[in-house]
Amino acid sequence: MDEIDMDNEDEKKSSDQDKKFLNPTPMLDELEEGPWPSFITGIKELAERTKKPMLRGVMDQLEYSYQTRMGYWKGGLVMVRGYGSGVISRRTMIKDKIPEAAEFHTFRVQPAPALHYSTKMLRDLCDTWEKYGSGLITLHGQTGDIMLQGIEESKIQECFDAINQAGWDLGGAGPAMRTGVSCVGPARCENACYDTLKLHYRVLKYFTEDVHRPQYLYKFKFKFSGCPNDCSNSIFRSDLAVIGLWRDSIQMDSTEVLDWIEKNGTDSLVNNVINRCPTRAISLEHGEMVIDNKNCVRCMHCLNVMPRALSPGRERGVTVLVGGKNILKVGAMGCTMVVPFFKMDADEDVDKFIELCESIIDWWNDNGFEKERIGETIERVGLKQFLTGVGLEASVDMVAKPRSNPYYKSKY
Amino acid sequence: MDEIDMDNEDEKKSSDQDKKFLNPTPMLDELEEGPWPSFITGIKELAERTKKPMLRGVMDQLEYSYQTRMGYWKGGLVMVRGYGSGVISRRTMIKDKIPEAAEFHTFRVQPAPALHYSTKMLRDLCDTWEKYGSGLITLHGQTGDIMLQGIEESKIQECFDAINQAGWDLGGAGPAMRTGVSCVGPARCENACYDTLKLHYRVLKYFTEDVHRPQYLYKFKFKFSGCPNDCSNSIFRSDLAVIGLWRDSIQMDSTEVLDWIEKNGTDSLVNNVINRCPTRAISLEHGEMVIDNKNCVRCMHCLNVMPRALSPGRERGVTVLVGGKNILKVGAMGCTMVVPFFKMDADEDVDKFIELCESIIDWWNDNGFEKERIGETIERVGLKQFLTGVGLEASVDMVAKPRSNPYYKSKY
Amino acid sequence: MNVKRTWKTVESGPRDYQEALHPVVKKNYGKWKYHELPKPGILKHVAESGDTLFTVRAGTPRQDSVDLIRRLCDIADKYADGYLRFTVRNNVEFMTPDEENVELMVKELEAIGLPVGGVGPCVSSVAHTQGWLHCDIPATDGSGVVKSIMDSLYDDFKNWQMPSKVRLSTSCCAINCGGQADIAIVVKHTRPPRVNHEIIANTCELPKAVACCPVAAIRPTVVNNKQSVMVDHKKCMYCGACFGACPAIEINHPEHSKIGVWVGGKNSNARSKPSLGSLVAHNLPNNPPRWPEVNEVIRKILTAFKKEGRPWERLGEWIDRVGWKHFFEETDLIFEKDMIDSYRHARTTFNQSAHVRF
Amino acid sequence: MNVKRTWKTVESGPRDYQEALHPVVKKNYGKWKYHELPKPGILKHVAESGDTLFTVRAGTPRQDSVDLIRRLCDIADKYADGYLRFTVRNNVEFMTPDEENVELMVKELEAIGLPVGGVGPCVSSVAHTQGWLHCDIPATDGSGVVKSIMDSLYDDFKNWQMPSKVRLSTSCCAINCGGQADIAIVVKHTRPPRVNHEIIANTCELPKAVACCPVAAIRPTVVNNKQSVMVDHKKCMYCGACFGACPAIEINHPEHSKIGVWVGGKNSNARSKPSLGSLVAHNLPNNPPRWPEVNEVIRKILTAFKKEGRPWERLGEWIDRVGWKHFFEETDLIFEKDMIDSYRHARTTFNQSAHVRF
Ligand code: SRM
Ligand code: SRM
Ligand code: SRM
Ligand code: SRM
Ligand code: SF4
Ligand code: SF4
Ligand code: SF4
Ligand code: SF4
Ligand code: SF4
Ligand code: SF4
Ligand code: SF4
Ligand code: SF4
Repeated sequence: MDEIDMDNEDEKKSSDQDKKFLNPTPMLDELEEGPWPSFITGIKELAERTKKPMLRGVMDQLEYSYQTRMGYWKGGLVMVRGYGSGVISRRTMIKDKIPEAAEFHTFRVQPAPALHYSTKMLRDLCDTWEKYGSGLITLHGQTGDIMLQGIEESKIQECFDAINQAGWDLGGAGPAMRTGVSCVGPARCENACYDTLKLHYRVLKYFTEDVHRPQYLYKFKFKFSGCPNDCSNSIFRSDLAVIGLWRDSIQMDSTEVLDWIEKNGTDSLVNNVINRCPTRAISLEHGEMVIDNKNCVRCMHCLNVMPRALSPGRERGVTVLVGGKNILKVGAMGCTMVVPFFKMDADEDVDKFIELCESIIDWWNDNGFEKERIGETIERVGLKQFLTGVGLEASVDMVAKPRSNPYYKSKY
Repeated sequence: MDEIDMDNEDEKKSSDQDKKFLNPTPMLDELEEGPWPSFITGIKELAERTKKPMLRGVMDQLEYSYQTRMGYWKGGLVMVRGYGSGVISRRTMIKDKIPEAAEFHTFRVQPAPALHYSTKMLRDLCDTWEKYGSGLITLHGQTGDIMLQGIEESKIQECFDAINQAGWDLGGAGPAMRTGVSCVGPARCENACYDTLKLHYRVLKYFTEDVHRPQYLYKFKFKFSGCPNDCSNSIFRSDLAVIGLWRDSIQMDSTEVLDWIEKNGTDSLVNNVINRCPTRAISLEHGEMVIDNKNCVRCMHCLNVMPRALSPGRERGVTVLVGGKNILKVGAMGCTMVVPFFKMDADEDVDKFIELCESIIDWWNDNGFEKERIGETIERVGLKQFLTGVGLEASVDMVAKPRSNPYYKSKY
Repeated sequence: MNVKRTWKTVESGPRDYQEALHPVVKKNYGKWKYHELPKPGILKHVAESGDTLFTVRAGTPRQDSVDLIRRLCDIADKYADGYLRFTVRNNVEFMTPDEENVELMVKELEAIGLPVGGVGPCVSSVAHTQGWLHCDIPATDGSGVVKSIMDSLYDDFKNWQMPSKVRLSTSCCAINCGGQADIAIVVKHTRPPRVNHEIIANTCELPKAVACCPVAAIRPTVVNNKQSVMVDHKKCMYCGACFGACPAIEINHPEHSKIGVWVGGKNSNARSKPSLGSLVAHNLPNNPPRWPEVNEVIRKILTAFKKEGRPWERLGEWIDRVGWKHFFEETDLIFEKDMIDSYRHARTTFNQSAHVRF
Repeated sequence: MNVKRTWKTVESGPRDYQEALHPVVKKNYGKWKYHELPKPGILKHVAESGDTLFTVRAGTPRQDSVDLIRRLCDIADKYADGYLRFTVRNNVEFMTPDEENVELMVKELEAIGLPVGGVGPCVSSVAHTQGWLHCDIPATDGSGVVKSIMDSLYDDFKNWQMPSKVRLSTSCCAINCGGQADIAIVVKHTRPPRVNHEIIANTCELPKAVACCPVAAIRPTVVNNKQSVMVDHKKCMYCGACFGACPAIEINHPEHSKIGVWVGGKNSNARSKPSLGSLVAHNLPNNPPRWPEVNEVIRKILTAFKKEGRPWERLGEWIDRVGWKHFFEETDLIFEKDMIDSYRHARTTFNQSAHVRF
């Protein structure tokens, strides 16, 4: 290849470029290589098809970010009528450089629990969004929202009215109740110990007012998992984790156990099941598998390995944990168990649960500081004080071990 | 039994009493019942034989404490010439009630490492102590001192001169280097990985000045254990714990292993040895016991169960841990490993070790607050800062896991 | 806003799920018996009724265009009775009772560039954050890092080559919206924030800026006769909490905002309790567009895990078994002083025992 | 002090041990091969040289009279070549290479009232503190509590009835000079301290009293026109740190200084790492001369451990295996809210998981 050829190449490229709606984005283009689906390819395709200047602006700014290794969005306040949150406002800091990136606001929209869709729902949403917004959608945000990314302030109310009319509502932002997350649960999973979708739906519906109008000390997140596998990542990522479990014995289908052993061998039973039980609650007796259910901590492991042979017991419900969050300021915190078992069969159980949640949130708003997550409040004020405040029984289930220091005020 | 008889009984008792040197101590007398050797019986016998008024005073006050459930000693300052500590001063708060308890000072005396005695040494000590003091001796205090309990201030110097002449010296008290504790180690234990007695002796001798003249921020304690069984309780009870261990492989005598299995059965090998290894470093291969020494954490368990078959490796030394203490103020703290392995064979190794100890103590005195144990200083200032300050290498052995938060100042 | 409003807002909260459920799901709701994993990317669920439901799972870019979503709908209409769902890890799932639809869907998905996989003992999609594309405080790009990593782990997504599930997350600032994961890739600042005294004098309530710092490193001060704040460099530990809270404070830096890698985070309760990840590599350059240094670290970690992990053993559980010393040796990563915890409950992470491996 | 001094102090530090070692010990120093436990109270050590050394261990009151010590010396002279030693748990040990001396010593020891035992899987003597007999801050008596407990556990000292070693400690104030143990019996105050304003005005440096409190509950104040301090009852958590540090402050109380029981402390590194004890009973009356309520709690704990513990399993390891819930059920003790940690690293003791036994 000689120099002249190269020049030709360049010319060819730039003349190709001329036909393109988008400006060159050499760094971003490198993200089009490789087998994993490329978000850059997606945005480029969308931009070239729709010719929306906002998308060109966003690509220009993103390229500039890649080149300078800095971000250029700033936040602000954009709202739909009557709401105090749900729209994340983004305006460029470098409007003089990239005027097309002037506005890039985002709707956080609450999907159906466990992220189920009919194609009709989704297609309608796409159409509306393409009409008013950029056509770019995040499925889904880490807090479980559909994020409709990129709209101008002037179109926000109209767009919202349209999606709201189609059955959608906004999710949380700011010091408010946030959108919930639930695992697929009873919809498709044999491990579900309660109806995660229904509870998610009922609870978040109940707190809708607090989702839309931030009036808490800080954010508050629910996550719902049907069993301790915790597919919704509730322990470190929600303020209130609802995890399904059972109180009686693991259900065992002896024929299936023998089948399993026949297929996988006794060695595998010992190495992959018995030896992995955290409390050594399983033993091998005369070639058979015996579970000491009093000693089982409902970790799910043996059920996971032998899903045909073992299932959760019949007396099902949830355990309630409070106070998880990630790293900011104090370091990550795991939710702490505060109700070992809560029945969740009837509608009244759900009502009672919602009552409990209300008193937990009230206690927090009464006892917490501004910008303090409930886990931080409990750490500062004390778990005992929390339990007393909310009216919960203390139990040894709530601790890994009783205290090792005598530094407490006794009541007697 | 009629009333007249009872009167006679009472009279008899009180006439017995008349012959006694001691006043009645009805509550303490209850501690003479039961099979365990009674300290009350001992003190009474001693008092009746020696007729020392101080002992009568002490018994009277102790009885009074039992009745009122309060203590009545107060501290103060009593010293021998040239020393700043080593004598614990006790005077009664209720001199008007019990004048004979006026003084009850105590010598803390450093015994030989690992608490070995010849009868000659002990008899001489008893004789001197009976001459000047109460005749009551605590063998031993929790920090390892002989405590000669009960002497008047006026006799202290003379008594000290006498025991000092016989080869004894005082132990620590106050913000000073304290008396050390060492396990029986090489004197009688096959697990000893270094000479606990010698190291104890050399180190405490080196720091004698600091034992006698309190000049630290607070107390500082050494404890020496020959192996991780830690018979000197070093982890929670010393500021600097020296624990013997080995770096190579456990020595295994195959014949003895087979013997053991023959005697105890394979079940016992599996249940009591293999299954108890904390890191599962032992396996059963073709009926034989195999240790994965890279995975062994030197916990001692398998050696404890099979002392004839297993012994520590040949490349022996110590691990050094810093910062243990019990509960006061901050809650109990365990020593933290700061030197995973330190050779301790030659005399020069001991010299180097003493140098290290000096720089640790210097760092503490430079960086700590008044009345702050070194463990508290490290917790406040940071383990990394401690290591840097003392010039020690960081290693992952020093933590249970690397940090889970990003909140540190990086050096780059 | 002067648009004429024709619709009165209905504050309905979450979208109703009834209309979103596949009919076989609806019929067997809460009555599932067991599942099998017939092959990578495919789940088979069997109900008490005897009904069988196949699920095909595929990776997505998460930042989707309506075009892509419409293509997904096309596939769902064709093979999955008009329903689809997404997982908490941005994967899309199609369910069908008809086994023959499975392979057809796999083909069509691959045809539109979406890999089928993420089920069982493999690497699933990366929990994912906004980055330069949308957030107001990012030091790097979420989607770009993810794309770069998943290009390398493409085969590990599509096949069963791992001892067990491997979950990754990336976060474009130290806040870590991506969460705990087997391997978490998170921005790590290495310099204190800078204060723009102009902005602060004009816009900010000073007490807020002062209150946001967890170690009280921010103090009121006066600059050019105007109220402002200063950062005490001795105290500041580069957490960035002030940055999100106060518009006049900037901590991001093209050079000094680095990337750290954390391993052993676990959310499930299976076997061991949930656990936080631990820092094992830091000071990695923030190197767009392909972040090769980060990729290299992840490769090292997963190569070692693949080699040594046992079935059902999560990454952190493997390390618990073999020890951190072995982990660092095997991955060729270096344990540094800074990896010793120094924050609030640091002492509880120290080795308060004589247990040690040589 | 007007005694004429004839001796110049020799600051020799620890007593030299060479002259204190038994000749067989000296000969085989550092060359021991293994040990056996022939029967309760007796150890047999075998050296590489083939030499054998028998040890007889016996309990003592710790607060010994010279009379008792001389009797021990008599026995040592008769049967142990004139040497003896003590253990870290106040037991006395006699060593002899002659097996026939063993039974003779056992007899003589029992004759002077000292039980032979404390070796192997049994209860050893109690780590022991000063109490009313000598300390200036005790709320109870160390020796008295120990005597009462060991009367009950006499058979458990002399025989092998426990799954493994059981180590006890008592402490006569919350400072806990007795240390961590399988079962620790420690004073627990339940009221804030009282200030004697007279004393403080006369004797005390105020800053010291103020500085000693870990939760800043002590504040300077003025009483009767004199400088003094006051205790903020809201903040005070009854630790007693001020009591030892300031002569005008008194926390002990005949009624309100109670006794707590802590289980699962472990100092050795065998199997599990060393661990701190956990509170399982509190508010027990301080009830001299026999402390029956404390004794009863210990009986309950040891009965359960005897029944369920496995060989080599320490008390805390047993609880780890069966769970705290089971421990409380089996011992009939009651878990109370106050047993949830609320101090510095409390959060790290919470159950941050869904693991639970029913
Ligand atoms: C005598 C002894 C108890 C016994 O009967 O055996 C004892 C007795 C006292 N201890 Fe102790 N401690 C004794 C071993 C311990 C131990 C155990 C050990 O050393 O292994 C500890 C726990 C380990 C540790 O060092 O933390 C211990 C932790 C304390 C503390 C708390 C220190 C802390 O930082 O947590 C204090 C309070 C203080 O220092 O102000 C204390 C204070 C005291 C004082 C000086 C109380 C006082 O302020 O007057 C006691 C004097 C009692 C007396 O009348 O003799 N004593 N003290 C032990 C020393 C005897 C000896 O020299 O051999
Ligand atoms: C679809 C999904 C739930 C949802 O509502 O979206 C789901 C579905 C299932 N999970 Fe999950 N899990 C899902 C996210 C999670 C998460 C959260 C996450 O990935 O962010 C976790 C916690 C991960 C962690 O610990 O950090 C999770 C921890 C588990 C476990 C426990 C694994 C372990 O050993 O620690 C199991 C048990 C198993 O693998 O058999 C499990 C098992 C299952 C089963 C087998 C349940 C069932 O019987 O149907 C499902 C298929 C497993 C598979 O994909 O291999 N699921 N599962 C999520 C799919 C995510 C994805 O696209 O990759
Ligand atoms: C969009 C999203 C990341 C994503 O791409 O998925 C996100 C984005 C932001 N998060 Fe987050 N967080 C998102 C899920 C999370 C999660 C994960 C979760 O919810 O499971 C966490 C960790 C869990 C937790 O709650 O602690 C999380 C912990 C934070 C924090 C730290 C809170 C703390 O107490 O530690 C902040 C800082 C704050 O609140 O000031 C934060 C703040 C932010 C802000 C609002 C930054 C800011 O101050 O402007 C980001 C807006 C970005 C944008 O441009 O949209 N975000 N954030 C996620 C929300 C989407 C949704 O609604 O579905
Ligand atoms: C004599 C003494 C050392 C000394 O210098 O005085 C000693 C001597 C021996 N210890 Fe120890 N230990 C002695 C106090 C300790 C202590 C400290 C204490 O009791 O306060 C501990 C730590 C206890 C704790 O964890 O709280 C201790 C933890 C051990 C262990 C580990 C036990 C475990 O499984 O956790 C062993 C191993 C064993 O039992 O075989 C051990 C083993 C031994 C052996 C077998 C070592 C040997 O081969 O000679 C000795 C006889 C054991 C026995 O008594 O059953 N020694 N041993 C101490 C006797 C105390 C007593 O009179 O009861
Ligand atoms: S959390 Fe449990 S019930 Fe929910 S999807 Fe996961 S395994 Fe199924
Ligand atoms: S669910 Fe977990 S704890 Fe229970 S028996 Fe199975 S493996 Fe053991
Ligand atoms: S600590 Fe080890 S070396 Fe020392 S006596 Fe105990 S078992 Fe023997
Ligand atoms: S010493 Fe402990 S860790 Fe090492 S092999 Fe033996 S039991 Fe396992
Ligand atoms: S991790 Fe940080 S930069 Fe990324 S989305 Fe969350 S808040 Fe924004
Ligand atoms: S980066 Fe964190 S520590 Fe530093 S000033 Fe800001 S808030 Fe404070
Ligand atoms: S525990 Fe308290 S009362 Fe008892 S000796 Fe130690 S300091 Fe004195
Ligand atoms: S008892 Fe403890 S908390 Fe209360 S005032 Fe005294 S030092 Fe402070």
